[in-house]
Amino acid sequence: MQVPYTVHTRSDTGLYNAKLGIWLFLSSEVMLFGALFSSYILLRVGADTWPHGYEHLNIPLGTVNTAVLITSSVTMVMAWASLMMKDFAKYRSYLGATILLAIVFLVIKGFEYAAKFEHGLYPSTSTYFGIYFTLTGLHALHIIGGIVVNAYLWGPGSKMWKTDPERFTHRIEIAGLYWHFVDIVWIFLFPMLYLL
Amino acid sequence: MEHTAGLAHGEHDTSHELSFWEKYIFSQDHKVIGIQYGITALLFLLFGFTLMIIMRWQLAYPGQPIPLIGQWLGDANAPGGIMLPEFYNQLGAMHGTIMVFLGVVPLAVGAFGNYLVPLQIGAPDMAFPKLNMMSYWSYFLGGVTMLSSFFVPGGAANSGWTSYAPLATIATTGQTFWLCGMIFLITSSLLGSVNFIVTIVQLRAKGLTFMRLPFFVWAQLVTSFLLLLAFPPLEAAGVLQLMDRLAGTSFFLPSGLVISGQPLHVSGGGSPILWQHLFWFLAHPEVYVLILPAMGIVAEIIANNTRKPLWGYKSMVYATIFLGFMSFIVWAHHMFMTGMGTVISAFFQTTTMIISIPSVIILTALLLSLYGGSIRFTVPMLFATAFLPMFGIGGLTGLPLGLAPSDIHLHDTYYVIGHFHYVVAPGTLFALFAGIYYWFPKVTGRQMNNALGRIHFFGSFIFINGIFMPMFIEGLAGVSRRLYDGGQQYAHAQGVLHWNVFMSISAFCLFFFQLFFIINFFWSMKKGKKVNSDNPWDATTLEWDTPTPPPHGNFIKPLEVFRGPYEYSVPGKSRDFVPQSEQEKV
Amino acid sequence: MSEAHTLEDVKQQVRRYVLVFVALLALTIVTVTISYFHLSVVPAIIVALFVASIKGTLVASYFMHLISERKLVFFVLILTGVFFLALMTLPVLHHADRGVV
Amino acid sequence: MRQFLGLPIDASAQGPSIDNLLVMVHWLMFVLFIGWLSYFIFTLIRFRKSRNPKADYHGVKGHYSSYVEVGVALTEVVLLVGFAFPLWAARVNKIPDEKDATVVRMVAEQFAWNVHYPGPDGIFGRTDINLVSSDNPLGLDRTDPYAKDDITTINQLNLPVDKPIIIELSSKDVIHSLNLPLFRVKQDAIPGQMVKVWFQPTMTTTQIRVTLSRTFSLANGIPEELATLTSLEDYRAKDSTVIVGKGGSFTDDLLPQLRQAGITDVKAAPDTPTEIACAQLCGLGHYRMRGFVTVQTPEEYAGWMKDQESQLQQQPQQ
Ligand code: HEA
Ligand code: HEA
Ligand code: CUA
Ligand SMILES: [Cu+2]
Repeated sequence: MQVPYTVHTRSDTGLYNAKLGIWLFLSSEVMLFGALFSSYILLRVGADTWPHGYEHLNIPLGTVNTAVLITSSVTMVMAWASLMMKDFAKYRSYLGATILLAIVFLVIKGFEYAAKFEHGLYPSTSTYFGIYFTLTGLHALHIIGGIVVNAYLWGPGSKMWKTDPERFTHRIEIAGLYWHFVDIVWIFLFPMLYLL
Repeated sequence: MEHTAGLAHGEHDTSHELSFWEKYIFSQDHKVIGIQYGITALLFLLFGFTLMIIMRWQLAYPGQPIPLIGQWLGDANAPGGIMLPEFYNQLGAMHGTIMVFLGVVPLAVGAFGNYLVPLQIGAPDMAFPKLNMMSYWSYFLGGVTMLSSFFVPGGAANSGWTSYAPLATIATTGQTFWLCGMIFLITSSLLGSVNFIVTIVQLRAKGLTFMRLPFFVWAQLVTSFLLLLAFPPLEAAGVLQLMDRLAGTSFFLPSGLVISGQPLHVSGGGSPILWQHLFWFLAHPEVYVLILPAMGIVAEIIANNTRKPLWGYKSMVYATIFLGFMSFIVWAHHMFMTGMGTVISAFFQTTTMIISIPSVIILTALLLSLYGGSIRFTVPMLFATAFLPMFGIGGLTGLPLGLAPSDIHLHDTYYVIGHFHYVVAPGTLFALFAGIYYWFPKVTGRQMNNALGRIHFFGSFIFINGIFMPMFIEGLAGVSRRLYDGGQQYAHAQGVLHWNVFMSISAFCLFFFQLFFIINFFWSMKKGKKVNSDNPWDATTLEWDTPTPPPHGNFIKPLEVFRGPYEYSVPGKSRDFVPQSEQEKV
Repeated sequence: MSEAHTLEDVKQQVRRYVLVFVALLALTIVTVTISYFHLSVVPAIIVALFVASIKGTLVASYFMHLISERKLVFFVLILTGVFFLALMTLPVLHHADRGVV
Repeated sequence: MRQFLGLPIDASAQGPSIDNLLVMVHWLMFVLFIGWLSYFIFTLIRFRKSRNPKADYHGVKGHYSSYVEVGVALTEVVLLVGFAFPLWAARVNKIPDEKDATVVRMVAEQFAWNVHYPGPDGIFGRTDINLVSSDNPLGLDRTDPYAKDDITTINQLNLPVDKPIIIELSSKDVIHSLNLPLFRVKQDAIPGQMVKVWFQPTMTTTQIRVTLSRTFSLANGIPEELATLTSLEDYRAKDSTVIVGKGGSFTDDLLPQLRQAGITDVKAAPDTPTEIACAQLCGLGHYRMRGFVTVQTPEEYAGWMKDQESQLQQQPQQ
């Protein structure tokens, strides 16, 4: 038994299954982060005082991290493009770079967290820090998820390139879509938490 | 390649033997997963009902020891068999949660949807079989988490199925379990809904256009969108409440709380109403998740048992889509009493009235479908016909709740309880029973016993009304819900309190009549009358084109669809039904 | 749609990725720089969200290929967008309480 | 229809309009349901298989159902625009001037209603959560000049009749809901927020008792229900000593005396018909979070106020 349209696109919808699937999944993620953004606005508007992000957070580190994540998005899409050009070795290095950049992002985030804890700033300190830790924490979980998936596709999962290159390319595209979404979330989180 | 790709090879496919585990436990076959969902959900329904039976005892005979099981409930819950108020609140919260999230949705979507959608659209399986399996196991974990919460100190969650903050924030550990359980359940629903939408959009058989889909499939499609887009906000809310409970944040806690005389030391600045917004942003669409699949089932059964096409199929489809859409913008009708201004309440009252129109359209279409039919009162049809007026009562009583000024008197009274039980119990549950009786032969190859089925129907019909009808009387008299003693304290409740006994006895009788179903269900699996055709009901939709029970991969011949789903009694045909896949002779 | 790509297409796309990348970095610097001016609340929010939206759109359009995506995907996204907006009205609803409206 | 619905009596000026809306919606529901149900039963009987062996492919023709649907929609529009919107607006926007009204604060807590009157100066004193203690549940700061004369009660709300009442409602801990069923008032009490509700009682509690009173025959002993009610008037023996006084209860041991006095019928009513209920789940004591409203004539109310004030004077001031 074989499920149709795992590899080829269905002519009337123009999509293969996983492509539609990932976009639906991302839609639900939009609603997840949307709810959190909207909670953030609600709480901030309702608060008597709300600190500016730049008073508490390290903007240079945040900026570096933004650049790191954007770069990882480029390497991700390059990994896919390499597969499209049938260059498996290049694919490997690009995806490898993506994974490394993601790890760098987490390490920097870790330093930021550690610095906060050292100063006795915890989620319970204020609603601002509550939001900061919850949103960045949830985002970090998404990063970790992405690392796991990408690591699989870099390592054991890449065997599929030999047996079913087209499907494998699809997988990278899907993983990429997810990864870019995580990037977009950060693109909004960064000004929201650090700059405003 | 385009359309026949991936059709099952039926028998050929068994080349690779599946182990017991792969076949029954970690199966990726949508039918096995459907059955797993079904059995688990039925057990949860029974469990949720049992919780309510215990509560109904307390409501009828407050402070009297619970017979039979009273002494097993433990001293922390019911010393000497007499229920404590804490325990009553746990039972209430868990009844609501279990019925909604672990019973009806998994049965309607997980079981019926999983089993039937691929069959009805002529697909070999769901689009992502592995995700499908993960979805079931995530549900299972969620269920286990919820059940285990009864055994933690302080017992299960006790802040209502709505878990309003700050009550839920300061509640016992059970609430943490509730939140974690919900996160599993939400994950399960999200995986499931992605899978359903992709399956329905991508895997339809050749010729099966959207307007030829059985109504049941449409209902599942819209339901999946509701789950996909409405659940994440509750997940967000769940994460925030978990943070409040575990990390000491105060997203839902305002400053200046004094709990039992002691100032609460939190940073404050949060909003209790935020939780309600996020909760109802899910929970209103959720109620249509409870009803749409039920309407789908009823539509299939009515078409089959009246032997005529559904009246106004297209308007039903559009109404369903519209209903799904509107359900996202009515949520605050649960919050009229939180201090809402004129403009906003006007908005939500209006959307609430608007959303009643598509329901009226669907109900009317189903009702008119009966006209001119040749109605067979089979057991599934009995349940399906009873669905109509029962849903009618439930839906109509939604109207006074939807008008804010009349909701002043009715909000949080038994009227609300009556309203929604009419839609979910004699409504959805009846539809689900109808579905079980109707598709049982496809799944098992055997019919369920007719006589037992009829006893089950009439017993259930009478007593379920006996439970829920008096709730309107109590509600109009002003009796609040969630009262441990059923309202004994209150003078305004005195005149209607005697109904509590009547309702409880009806509930016990309802429980008794479910035994006929349980016996019938298991007995018929082994001993029921064998069906002598793959299509025992002479039905038109594709699921009846498969062998019985359908093999792995479902269809053994390539499939093409030539017509709409309900071509019954077509003039000039010798038989009174024309299957969707039957080729026109040239 | 990926089947339709020729090698040339892909090469051209790669050039585009690099451009987008540069634009994203530039915008990041812009938004950070602006933040050092400590604008008052409303313009600050508008500018920050405006820049973030441009960046998000760039990523979505080019890295996620939305610019050449199928109708169906847009349908899903538009639907999500509508409900997302509904979610965003939530704070408005909340603060437009009794008496205010 | 109002009788049929079994609504409690109306004791506020707002009540009848709410009841009116309830009655109208229920008429709509009733007509729709009966109409639909008759049609439904008719089709089930007329088109059963034995009566109609061959189904008709086309079924119903014509557009009557659309007309009905349009009719339903129009009725809903009328209910909304004609009744629901204005009623709600009157409730939340047209809060009467504080000068003409009695203003009371109520602070809910697990599981009691704290009532706070501003006292003769008409100004509420300062409260502070750090002052909360078991004998100062509101945390009222008695050192504040405005607080000196403030009157507080627990679970007892006294109100004058025929005067607008404004309740400033909030909560100390979790969400509660102030429910005064006979006055058709319901409003969530939300911590961190203060919401105003207003209404105007039209009957005193005594009048309500009279309205609710019923006559019971003593022929077969004390009826079970009578045991839960209290007397509306004095029942005296031949020597005019009181057997059961106004507000007293009928206990079984009084039966012989009542019989001896030749009393065969008695009038009784609920002792506290006007009560405060909590309508929002607020924890294990939610079911018993009951308070009392006593609506009094202006004179009685003023007298009660005086009593409270003099009691306050006698207490040692912190
Ligand atoms: C499946 C579930 C379901 C469905 C379908 C509905 C449908 C509707 N609901 Fe209900 N509702 C709930 C489940 C559901 N509800 C639950 C669970 C709660 C309580 C949650 C809690 O607080 O715990 C609730 C609470 C609730 C409230 C809040 C009450 C309060 O707390 O004060 C309101 C208010 O507007 C409301 C309104 C409506 C309306 C207008 C509809 C409309 O969609 C109904 C439209 C339908 C009709 C108008 C019927 C039309 C049919 C006929 C006229 C035909 C008759 C036919 C025959 C006789 C054959 N509901
Ligand atoms: C889908 C939702 C659903 C369903 C189906 C039910 C079904 C029932 N409910 Fe429930 N109920 C809720 C959702 C539901 N309820 C919610 C959300 C609340 C509010 C909770 C809160 O306050 O927070 C509530 C509250 C609630 C109350 C109010 C409690 C209170 O306010 O204090 C009452 C009181 O009588 C009640 C009664 C019943 C009864 C008698 C049934 C009966 O209809 C049950 C009928 C059950 C069956 C008929 C079981 C069928 C299953 C089988 C026969 C199993 C077969 C098994 C195998 C074959 C293996 N419910
Ligand atoms: Cu206070 Cu319920
Ligand atoms: Cu609702």
